[in-house]
Amino acid sequence: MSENGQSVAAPDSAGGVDKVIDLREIDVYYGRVNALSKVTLEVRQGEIVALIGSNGAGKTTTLRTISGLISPRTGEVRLFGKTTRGMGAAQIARLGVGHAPEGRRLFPRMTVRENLDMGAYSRGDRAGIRTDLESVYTLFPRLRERDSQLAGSLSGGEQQMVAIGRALMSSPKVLLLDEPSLGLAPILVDAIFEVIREINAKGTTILLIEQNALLALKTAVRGYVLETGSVALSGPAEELIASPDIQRAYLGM
Amino acid sequence: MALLELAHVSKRFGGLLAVSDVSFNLDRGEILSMIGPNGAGKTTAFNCVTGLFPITSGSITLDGEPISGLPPHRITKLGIARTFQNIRLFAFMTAVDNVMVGAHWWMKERVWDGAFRTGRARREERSVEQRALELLDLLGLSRYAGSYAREMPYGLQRRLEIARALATQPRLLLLDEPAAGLNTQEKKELMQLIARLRDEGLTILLIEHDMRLVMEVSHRIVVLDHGEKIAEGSPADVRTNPRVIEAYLGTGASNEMQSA
Amino acid sequence: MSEYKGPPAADPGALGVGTSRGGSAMLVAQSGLAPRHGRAGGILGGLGPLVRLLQGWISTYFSLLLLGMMALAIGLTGVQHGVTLMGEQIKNALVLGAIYALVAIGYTMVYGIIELINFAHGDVFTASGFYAFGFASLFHLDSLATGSFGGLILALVIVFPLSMIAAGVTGALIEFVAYRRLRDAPRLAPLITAIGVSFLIEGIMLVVEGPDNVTTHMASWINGEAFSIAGVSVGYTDLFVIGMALVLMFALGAFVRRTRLGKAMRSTAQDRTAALLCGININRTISATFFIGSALAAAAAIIYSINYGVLKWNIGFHLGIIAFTAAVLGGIGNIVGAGVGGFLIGIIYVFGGSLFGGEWSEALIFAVLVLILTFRPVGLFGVEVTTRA
Amino acid sequence: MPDRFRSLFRADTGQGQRTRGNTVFWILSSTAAALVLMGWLLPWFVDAYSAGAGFSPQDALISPPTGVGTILIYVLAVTMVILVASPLVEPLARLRGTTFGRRADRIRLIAALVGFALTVVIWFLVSVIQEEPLFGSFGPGTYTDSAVWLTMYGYALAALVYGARPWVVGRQTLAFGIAVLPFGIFLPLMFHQAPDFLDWAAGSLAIYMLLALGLNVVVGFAGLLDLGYAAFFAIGAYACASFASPTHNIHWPLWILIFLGAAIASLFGAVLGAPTLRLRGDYLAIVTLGFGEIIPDLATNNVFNLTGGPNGISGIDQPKFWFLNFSTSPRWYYWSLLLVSLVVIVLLRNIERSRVGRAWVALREDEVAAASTGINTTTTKLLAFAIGASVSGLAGAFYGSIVSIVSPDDFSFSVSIAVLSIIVLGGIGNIAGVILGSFILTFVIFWVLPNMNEWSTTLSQTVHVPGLAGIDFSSYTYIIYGLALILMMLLRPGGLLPSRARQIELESGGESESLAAVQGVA
Repeated sequence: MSENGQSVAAPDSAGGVDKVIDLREIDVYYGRVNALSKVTLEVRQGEIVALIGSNGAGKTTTLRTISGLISPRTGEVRLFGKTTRGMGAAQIARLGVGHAPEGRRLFPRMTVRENLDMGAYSRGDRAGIRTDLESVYTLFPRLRERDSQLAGSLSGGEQQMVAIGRALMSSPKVLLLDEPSLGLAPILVDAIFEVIREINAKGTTILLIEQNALLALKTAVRGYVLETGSVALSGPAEELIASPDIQRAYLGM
Repeated sequence: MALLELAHVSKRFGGLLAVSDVSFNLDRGEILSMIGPNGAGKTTAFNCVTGLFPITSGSITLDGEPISGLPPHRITKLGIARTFQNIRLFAFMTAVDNVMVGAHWWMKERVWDGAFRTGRARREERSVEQRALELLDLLGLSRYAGSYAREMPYGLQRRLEIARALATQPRLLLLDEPAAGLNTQEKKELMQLIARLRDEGLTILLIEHDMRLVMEVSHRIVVLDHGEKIAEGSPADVRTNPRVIEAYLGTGASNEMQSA
Repeated sequence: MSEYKGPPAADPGALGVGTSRGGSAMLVAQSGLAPRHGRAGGILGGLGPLVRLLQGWISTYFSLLLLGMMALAIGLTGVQHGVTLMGEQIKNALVLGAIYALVAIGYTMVYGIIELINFAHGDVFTASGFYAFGFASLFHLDSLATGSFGGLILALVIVFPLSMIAAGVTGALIEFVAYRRLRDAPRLAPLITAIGVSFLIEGIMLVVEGPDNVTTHMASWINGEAFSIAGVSVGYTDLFVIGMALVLMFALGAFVRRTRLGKAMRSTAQDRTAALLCGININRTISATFFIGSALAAAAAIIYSINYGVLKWNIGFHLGIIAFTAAVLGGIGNIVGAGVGGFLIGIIYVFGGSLFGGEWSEALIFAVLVLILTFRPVGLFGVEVTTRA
Repeated sequence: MPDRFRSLFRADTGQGQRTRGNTVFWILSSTAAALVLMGWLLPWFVDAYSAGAGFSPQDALISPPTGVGTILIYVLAVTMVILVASPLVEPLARLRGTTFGRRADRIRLIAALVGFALTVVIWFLVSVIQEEPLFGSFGPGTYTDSAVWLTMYGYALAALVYGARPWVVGRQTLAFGIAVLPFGIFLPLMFHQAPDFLDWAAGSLAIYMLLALGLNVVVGFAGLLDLGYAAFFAIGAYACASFASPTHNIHWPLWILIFLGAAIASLFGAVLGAPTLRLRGDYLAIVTLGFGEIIPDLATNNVFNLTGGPNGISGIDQPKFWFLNFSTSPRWYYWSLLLVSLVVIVLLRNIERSRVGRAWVALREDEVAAASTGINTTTTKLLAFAIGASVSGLAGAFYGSIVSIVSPDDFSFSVSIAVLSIIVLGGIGNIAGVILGSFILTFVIFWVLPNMNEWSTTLSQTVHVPGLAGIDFSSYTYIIYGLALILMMLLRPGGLLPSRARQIELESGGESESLAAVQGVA
């Protein structure tokens, strides 16, 4: 079960510390099904990176691998220059990875406020938590109104806000967003992406999965295109938008 | 008269109105596609039609008979078969057995026939198995007939699910994102398959994200957003409908679309 | 069982079998395309809406129906046997209910967090009764407790925490050894393991403590009559038992609502993945849940010993099932609900017994369980939280 | 190293033909060894029962009489050592990383054939020709014939297993059946000198095997956990007791009662199942558990004066047809149970492979998909429940007749768990596994444990350790059930003889939600 033989133990200096996320040739299996094969991907400090691809291409799996919900069979996940091998998802979360997962996954029988509090679960600084709560409320004023409502009873858009807000409450250095626009009205989608840019402007690195490829690439600096579990294309966002392949496959018909 | 008719169908989950007052008809021999962003309520609508979810209000009729409130297996018996978005095969049954389960409801074999292996049971088993193998053959799956569904490649699993649905002898086939995760070649084959099914007389209701496939095979398209129907019409109408472009195809995407 | 007899030509011969070589094979069975008439249902098809209406009605008013029946039972007892006996029975019901309540909380917590019926919980109850008995005889607490009021308090202060910790460790150990590895297995596997653990603990107790009743002497710890109403004598034991149960129940409820660990438990119960992403160590949280649940079972066991004075290797099993019924009645996962459920089940058990005869109490409890699960699986106080599948 | 350990206990190691699917091979090979060993040691044990059996092969080895026979016995001893040692040596060799070639199989085959031939020859010489000088001084009948049967069967089994190893590994179930069936048929002859062993075989092994076969339909095929299975057993037994005893003055023959018991039990199965089968799996478990508790309760409370209260019903008829007098020897019960079991096995196996069997698997794997494919989930589950219950009712009718007195205590929760342990141990969903499981577990629980009391008392007198006397080993029953359930689920969830699909299924985890959960009903 050891793959140390072909380890990729490159010294940290090679990538530099500004590589926030660094996936090196990861292979992920669900049972016998190969979900990701040899995916290599990096996100640098301060970037917004978009991950696009059709349903089932492995985008969500990639995020789940980064946040430790699944462990890769081979290859290595490095976060902030350190390997995450042997770490659990909870530990990785405490490293400073905020993950707003697919399907939002709120705690439905807890209030909005409690959900946000859970995001700050592993933090000790009360003052910091309070400021962050304030800033989440500033980002999403609607949540302040719904403060004591059960999360399960919110509308889709509000739930998405809670999900992002909860991820922000851990004051993450990097934020993983899995389809933030899912099921949202167009106006809300624009608003959410506005917020995403705002969060990024404050210094949080963002890795984003988005169905609406054009919107995603317009928001992002760089992009990766996944196809059936491996990276088919990658590069600066403008180049990807301009690429005829992408246009045909993802930006319309 | 339409084959399937949804009239003011709504489905509520707690505080969430997943499908809201949706009405549309599906005529015999037609391919109707449902499109819309993820979470727009398309799959929920499917689940309502196939009896997995009881609907909150409205009515669903097949051939003029109300089917809302019937359990899923009865709806299958009335002639609606489906596939699932996240493939739901019987993972540890062989491909052939998976298809044979599709024949379950119309097989005449009773428990005692099976227990005593009566001639009737054996004959029927054999002919159903033949039919299953034939279906596998027609769908290009015969190589995998004896392997567990779970061991098959992803794309073929999708096809096996269609084979299973066809074994139930449906009049109406509901396909939930059949092209998801398929490569270009497989998508092309899927398109041919859908066309062939239509030619053989099957009515099809399709949920799909791949616009090229949708535009090519559908007679009509229904667009859902936030559980509501925001547009309905021919592919040409829908692709130029500004509401659809705004809600689904992306605000900036209209240029590319017109050029396509 | 009448079934729709298939499409008109579902005959094997008409399937196009055998023609496949000729190239005219069809994907779509043409016979299936013909119109299918008649509701596919059988004789009961027409009754469907009526049954559903009735079922919906019963589900909605289930709580009222149940409470009404209980009131009726209490009233009938009063009419039949006089008010004194009725009062006596109410007292008994509350005492019994207090024990069920504490045990039910353990079930509900574990089920709430990992969706497992921890069959071993009832046996942890018995085992912790024996722990308490062991500690009491080890430190010679009997003479202490019966000596003076101060001695009693001291004895309680020693025996409660020690047994609760020992039981808690037992519970957490069970989870670690038997359940943790099966957390993602199909549900059948941990359920079978839970039965196994239950039998293992019972077997060990049978070998160690023997097949007969064991006198714990604790019945002599607290004595005397506190007051009497309408001829019903209420002892200090009764007050102690009920009071203790209420205090522990509400203390735990507050703990789970307010503290960090409590929140971790609730969030782990609601969505394990999301809890992980929030940085919660779910293994530790689940261990803590088992610890607390088992500790409460220990409290219940001490209370039981004080009230009844005897233990037996297999009492926990039946008591456990009844307590589980209480947990289901209160809405699984709901701590205060389980407590209230415990008291209600106590009433049903005692008054059912006094109406139909004691030998029927248990059958009655199971009947109630089946009724709840059939008509109101979310329990009396549960709210239907359906999420999108 | 751990991996190597694991490969010993796993059926499917994926290392090619030689190591694949060896479970049945190992079981049969060690059974053969055990039988040969038992044949040799039996005279020591039988001594207690049949006075005068003064000679055994060991005696010939320890204090050799004069004659050619002694040489034969020595040769026989060598073959025995080879057969007994091989199931131990081969895994040890595998632990060290070396594998045995075909040659080892051939040596063992030759040993087995020689042993078989010699056993026949010696038996022939001793009992038929009575050539005493050959063997020194012992006479016919002293070479106890139970021992001969066991030894011969052991050698024959070994010959089959080693001679046809690839075939045994390739067609496990068939091989298992061919090996076990003669044992089942000849068992009363092999152990005729140990009548209580025959009691065990009829009253425990056969009954529990039937019960386990029935429960396997519910738990193994349909994937429903039924914890109140003993209730149907009780119903069958009480049906038999009521219709064949002086209590109600009805005396129907057993042949009718077994069908009656099955019918009544399946009726109860359907009645219980109808309201509860829509429940989720774990709720179903606890409801059936409740049902299993209520039925003995009803019997204790003497409902409608039918059940005789806590004392139960006694004086149940034991059938008698001309020369078949069931009350004289349990062997007639044994053989009729064997016949019934065979019929049940064949029928269940057919059902498993028929339309309904497929539907059960489909339900087990994905209830939602099954319902959407046209399977009526409720009636299909109900069918499993009813069929399982009917087998149990049948076993109950036999049980009542065998023990001739039924009381509520016979049907406690531990009976349900015993049956569950059997299928978990043997292999959930696999009929061959269930048979194996019932053999192992009933042997330990109903034969070894009760005898242990006596053995340890005897031992305490011999070695003068009073602590060993009077230990009630039967109180360890619960511990054994518990450990069997826990260890199997943790280490080998498919059981000793896993059904292939079921094993991967239980090990790989991941489960789809039930239909009721999706529909928001439960």
